[in-house]
Amino acid sequence: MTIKTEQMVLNMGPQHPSTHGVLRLELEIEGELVKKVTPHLGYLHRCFEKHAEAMQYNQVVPYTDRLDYLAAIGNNFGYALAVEKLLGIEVPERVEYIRVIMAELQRIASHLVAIGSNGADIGALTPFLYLFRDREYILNIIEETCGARMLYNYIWIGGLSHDIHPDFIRKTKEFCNYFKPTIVELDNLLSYNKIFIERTANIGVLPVDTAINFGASGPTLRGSGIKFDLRKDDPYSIYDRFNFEIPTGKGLMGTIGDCWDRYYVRIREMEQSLKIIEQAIDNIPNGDVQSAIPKRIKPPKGTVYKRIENPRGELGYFIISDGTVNPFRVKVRAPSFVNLEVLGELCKGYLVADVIAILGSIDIVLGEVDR
Amino acid sequence: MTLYDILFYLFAVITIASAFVVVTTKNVIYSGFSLLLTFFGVAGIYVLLGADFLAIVQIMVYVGGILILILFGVMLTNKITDVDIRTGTIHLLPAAVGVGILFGALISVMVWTDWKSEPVELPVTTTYTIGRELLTNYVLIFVLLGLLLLVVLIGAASIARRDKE
Amino acid sequence: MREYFRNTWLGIYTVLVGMKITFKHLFTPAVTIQYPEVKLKLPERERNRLYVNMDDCIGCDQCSRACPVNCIEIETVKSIPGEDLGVTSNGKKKALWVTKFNIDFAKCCYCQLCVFPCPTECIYMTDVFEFSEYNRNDLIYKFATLTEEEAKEKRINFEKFTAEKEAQKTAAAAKLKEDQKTAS
Amino acid sequence: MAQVGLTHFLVVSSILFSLGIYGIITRKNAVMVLMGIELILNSANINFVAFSKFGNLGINGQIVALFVIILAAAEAAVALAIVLNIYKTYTKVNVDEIDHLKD
Amino acid sequence: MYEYFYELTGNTILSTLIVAIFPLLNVLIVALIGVYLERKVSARIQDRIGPNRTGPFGLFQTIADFVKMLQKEDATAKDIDSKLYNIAPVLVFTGSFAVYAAIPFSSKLIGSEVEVGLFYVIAISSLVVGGILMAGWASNNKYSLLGAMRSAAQIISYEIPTAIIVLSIVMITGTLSLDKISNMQTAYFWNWNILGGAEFGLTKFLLIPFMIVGFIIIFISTLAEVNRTPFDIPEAESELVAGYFTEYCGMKWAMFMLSEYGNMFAVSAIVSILFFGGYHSPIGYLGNSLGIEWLIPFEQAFWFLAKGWTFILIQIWLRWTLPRLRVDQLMSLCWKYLIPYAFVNLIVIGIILLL
Amino acid sequence: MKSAEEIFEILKIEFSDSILELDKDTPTESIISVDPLQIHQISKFLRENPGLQFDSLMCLSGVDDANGNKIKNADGDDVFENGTMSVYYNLHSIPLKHKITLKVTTPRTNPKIESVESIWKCANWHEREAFDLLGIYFLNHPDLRRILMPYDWDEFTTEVSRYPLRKDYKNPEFYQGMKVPY
Repeated sequence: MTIKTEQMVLNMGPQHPSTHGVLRLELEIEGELVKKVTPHLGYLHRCFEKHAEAMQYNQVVPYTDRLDYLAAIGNNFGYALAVEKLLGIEVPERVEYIRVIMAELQRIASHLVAIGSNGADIGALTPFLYLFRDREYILNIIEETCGARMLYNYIWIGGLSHDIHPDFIRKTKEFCNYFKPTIVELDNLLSYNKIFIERTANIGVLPVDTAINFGASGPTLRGSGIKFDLRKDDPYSIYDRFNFEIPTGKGLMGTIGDCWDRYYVRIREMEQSLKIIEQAIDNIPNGDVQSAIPKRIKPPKGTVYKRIENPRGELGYFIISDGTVNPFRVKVRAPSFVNLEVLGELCKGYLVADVIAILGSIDIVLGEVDR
Repeated sequence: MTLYDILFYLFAVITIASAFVVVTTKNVIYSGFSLLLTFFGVAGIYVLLGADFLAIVQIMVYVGGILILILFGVMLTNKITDVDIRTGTIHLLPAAVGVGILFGALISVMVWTDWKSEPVELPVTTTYTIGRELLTNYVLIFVLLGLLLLVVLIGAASIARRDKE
Repeated sequence: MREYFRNTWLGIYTVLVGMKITFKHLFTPAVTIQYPEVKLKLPERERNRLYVNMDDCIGCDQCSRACPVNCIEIETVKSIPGEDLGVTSNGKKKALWVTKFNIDFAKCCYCQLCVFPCPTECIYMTDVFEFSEYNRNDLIYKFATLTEEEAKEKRINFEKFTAEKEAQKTAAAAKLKEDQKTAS
Repeated sequence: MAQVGLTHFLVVSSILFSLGIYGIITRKNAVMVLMGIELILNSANINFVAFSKFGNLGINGQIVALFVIILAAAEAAVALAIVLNIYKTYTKVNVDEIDHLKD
Repeated sequence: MYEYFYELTGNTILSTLIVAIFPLLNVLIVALIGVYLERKVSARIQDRIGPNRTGPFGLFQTIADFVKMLQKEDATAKDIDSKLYNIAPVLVFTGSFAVYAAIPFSSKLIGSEVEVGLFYVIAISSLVVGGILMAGWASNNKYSLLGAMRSAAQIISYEIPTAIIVLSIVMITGTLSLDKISNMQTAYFWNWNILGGAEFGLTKFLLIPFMIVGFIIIFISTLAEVNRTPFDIPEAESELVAGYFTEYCGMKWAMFMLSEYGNMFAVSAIVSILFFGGYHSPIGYLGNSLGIEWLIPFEQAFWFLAKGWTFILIQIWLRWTLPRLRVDQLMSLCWKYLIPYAFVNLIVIGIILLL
Repeated sequence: MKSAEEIFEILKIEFSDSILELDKDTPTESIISVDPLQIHQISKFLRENPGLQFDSLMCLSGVDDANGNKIKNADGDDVFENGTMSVYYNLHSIPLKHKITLKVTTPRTNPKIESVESIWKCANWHEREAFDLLGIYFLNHPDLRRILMPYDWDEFTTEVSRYPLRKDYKNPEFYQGMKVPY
């Protein structure tokens, strides 16, 4: 359309139902056509990095929970790995196995929220609630082991806060069996729904080279069709022992790298996580989970950058130690923070409604963006 | 004073008062929405004149079509983010005088002419009669109007879409 | 053209599939519970409100130091000889009067870091999770068993004791000096 | 106030007509001029329908009114398209300021 | 109905008002029960329980909400255009309520048995557009404005497929009167228009598939006209917060909701009149077989309400199943799919009728 | 796949005077220190050289080194004098799977570093964050605004409480009439 209308600025957020938190998007629109998107952050800034400098190494762990509060175990995991690398300690086998299982459970839980809220943004509220029902299942399992539902403080430097609950293995297996038909149902209800496909396919196409240049990671990058997963490409913990696939966007319903691909990668990733859990759950060796926890954490001088594959992408901890009990500098390379930067690039030339779909498919957590 | 009379005066007042607002208010949006009331009042008058089909066509075409078109026109050609849309007026006084004279002349013609003012018996089923007439006596005009509407549709779309070079 | 009819068909078909699924769910039992009446059984490791068993607390301040948000506030007064503070359940002898043991639950982040260092296992997390208050100050829980007066008394006692001890010390020192003087 | 008859309708129609003329003359905004034209068309329609009830016109009056409504719709569509085009070209819609044919 | 009250009161105005109260009551009841059903059905679909605290099974929840709404402070934003802002909800409600004037609830309970009832219903519902535009404009909120513009475009576009399908029904029945259309489908359900109408023969069987297509099209387009999911783009919660009524609260907001539920019932009623025999029973009347004359209008009202509520339930069911379309897809659905199908349908029905 | 030493050698040959040193002492990873005003050129080389192909900037972290000597300024606040600020670039190559850490150091007063935004787009927000929290100016950055802190933070604060991640940061008393340490 070439009818010239006035450009107007639409402030989406900080109070808006579907900006996934207190994000403010400044949309410059012409009619319904988006010309420019400027995200404004910082409404949830809680000074994590400043706080961390005043904490001892082990006291930082509860703070990392609050970054990506939908995948708190991943945050603990990354931080613990980084400090362990600084300290140069090895953790027992049992700890590694439990960490991996927990992280994969958490990945499923986090993807459930991501998929559900992506659907809810587009208007399908029912799948959202079904997915939350399934997420409760996971949260119950984790709660039984570590006592909290969201902010676990579970993975400690050199170990775990608790050993797994006696029922853990049985319940996790039950969950795996329960969850597989749910994915099929979700596919039928939402993924292959014509309206949903119309809303997401060919929308917000992110080419591979742009994605890499913008530093996108996780499902956002894999949706563009590149097989890059830190669990395979830069293996940490014991991920190299498991056999799993890296799902990528194939452009089944439209162009490679569109919203539907990003969405679908998450669903397929949940299946792969189930596969990892099934491989790991029977092989947990016996042992003590707290034996390797150092009494006093005082790493030598040095810097470390450790990254793991969090549900939202590459979560990196850059830690500088000056040889004291407090970290000198902790910088979090938050996947949502980096992925959100792509938004401005993706939304150009789409409609206001597409901005919501694209934002939902990028899947940000404001706790992590603002830190 | 029968119900018929009451309804007539009601609709007449609605029509004239809102038409007055249409031409006098400075706010374009107000006149747009007053126009809605005017059309509605005119539709009421049609009903009183026994033209129920026409009244509904009036509502459908004017309220549902033309008015929305005009409102869209207003919104597309003004700064839509202001609540007040002001519009200027020109030569108010000469216009008022001229229109006053015209109005006087019209009224005198209307009132003093000896019209044949016996109500005729219109058919109760106006829809049926109009339909019959349209497809018998007026069939050429009917078809031509259909063509005209098609031409207008295409023409309006092409005019509005013309790119500014 | 084929695409057109395919779209139409897919549109209708997928909608019907979705409707079938939601229709099935219309008759599945609800998964939610009626919260205040029905409550979930919480696992035994549940991490909610902290509780301090003051009988066992020896006032060592380790929990306060472990806390990442500084929500535990402890003040202690040393006991004077002759006072019997009792023993903890694992047989440790107490040596400090805990005059103040406040936990501010508005600050607490329920991380459980304070529980692990406790030598007598007297601070632990309970499964009480409903403790909302109208006033923020009501969220400061005071666990110390001593009353204000008792605490004051203990403090005065201790000061008196230290003063006495000081006096004794100075007296002894003076005496020693005297003795040395006389000896030399 | 006698029994409502033909004259009443004619008076309403002529008031509406005069208001429409007034609107066309005094308004600057092209859209407002269009509104004045719509008022005039409506007043004409009232006349047609009134004569169809009271005069010799019969159902033909209503049919003519119907044609007028259709023409009004066509006219409004074209007029608004032109107004939009003018707005695109001049970024203003005041009729007295649009005074050159080609820019 | 009107005659009955006219005899009772001897006053035209009073009896008109009394007759007008029934649809008003119906709108209120539809809104109350509709909101309750919406909550309950959505809860059941989502494996929840839904409201169950106020009264048995939470039945009084919507009444409690209504009372709350009445008490609410009428908070308004500072820079609104207060005149239009206050008129808009009334206009929207008027538009959706005026539809009820022509809807026959039973053979005796019709507000006004007009000759052009069907046409009237389509025309008067466009009054809502004016109200919506007014609300969106007067709120001085960009979300409201966008919602209003979307809504106006949507309602006007979807009137076309509706009108075309209505036209095909008019071709079969030969009348615009809703009462007459209902009466043509009397007696048993095989006389319904969706099953080819009252006559027997080849025409009836040829018509059935096209009537089903027509029913689907008119159901979709009326769904869009009343802004229900998947066509709730004007009030798309995740994009435009609440669309044109973002800035409204309290009773004015309730007016919009009333009109939404009133509209839902109205379009359900239209669909059931056009295709499902209106107020006529599908299986014959108890009053006829028992010989109790006065029972029949009540039975008719029952069947009419039952049909209306069935369609409302289907609307609710659809709402909680589907995501919503985007605004341009909505338009392309209308112009590229519904209108061509409706046209072809119309032409084929015309040919069948000529045979 | 190249080790840090090999990359250092390649860089040393290409940019002899802007590559400062290779720090191998840290227990975890080797760090190449480079000139802050040449970082753009070096980055471009790192990204475009077919043998290196560092196509992804994993992380960019500004650090206040807190060296230098502590003095009291006019208001009686502790500040550092003659210290330095550093920025660490963690690079990664997706096709070749090697990693490298670059480090640039710049004086504490008026710190200036070349922006690498035109090479890796994701540096945009990282650099804004470093500017926001540490006050490091990135030359040629297209949009150097605050990102996490309020845009009007400067108007309400003094020198010492402008950049919160500096080690000598002190909370301001008030921000827009609100008491800051509540």
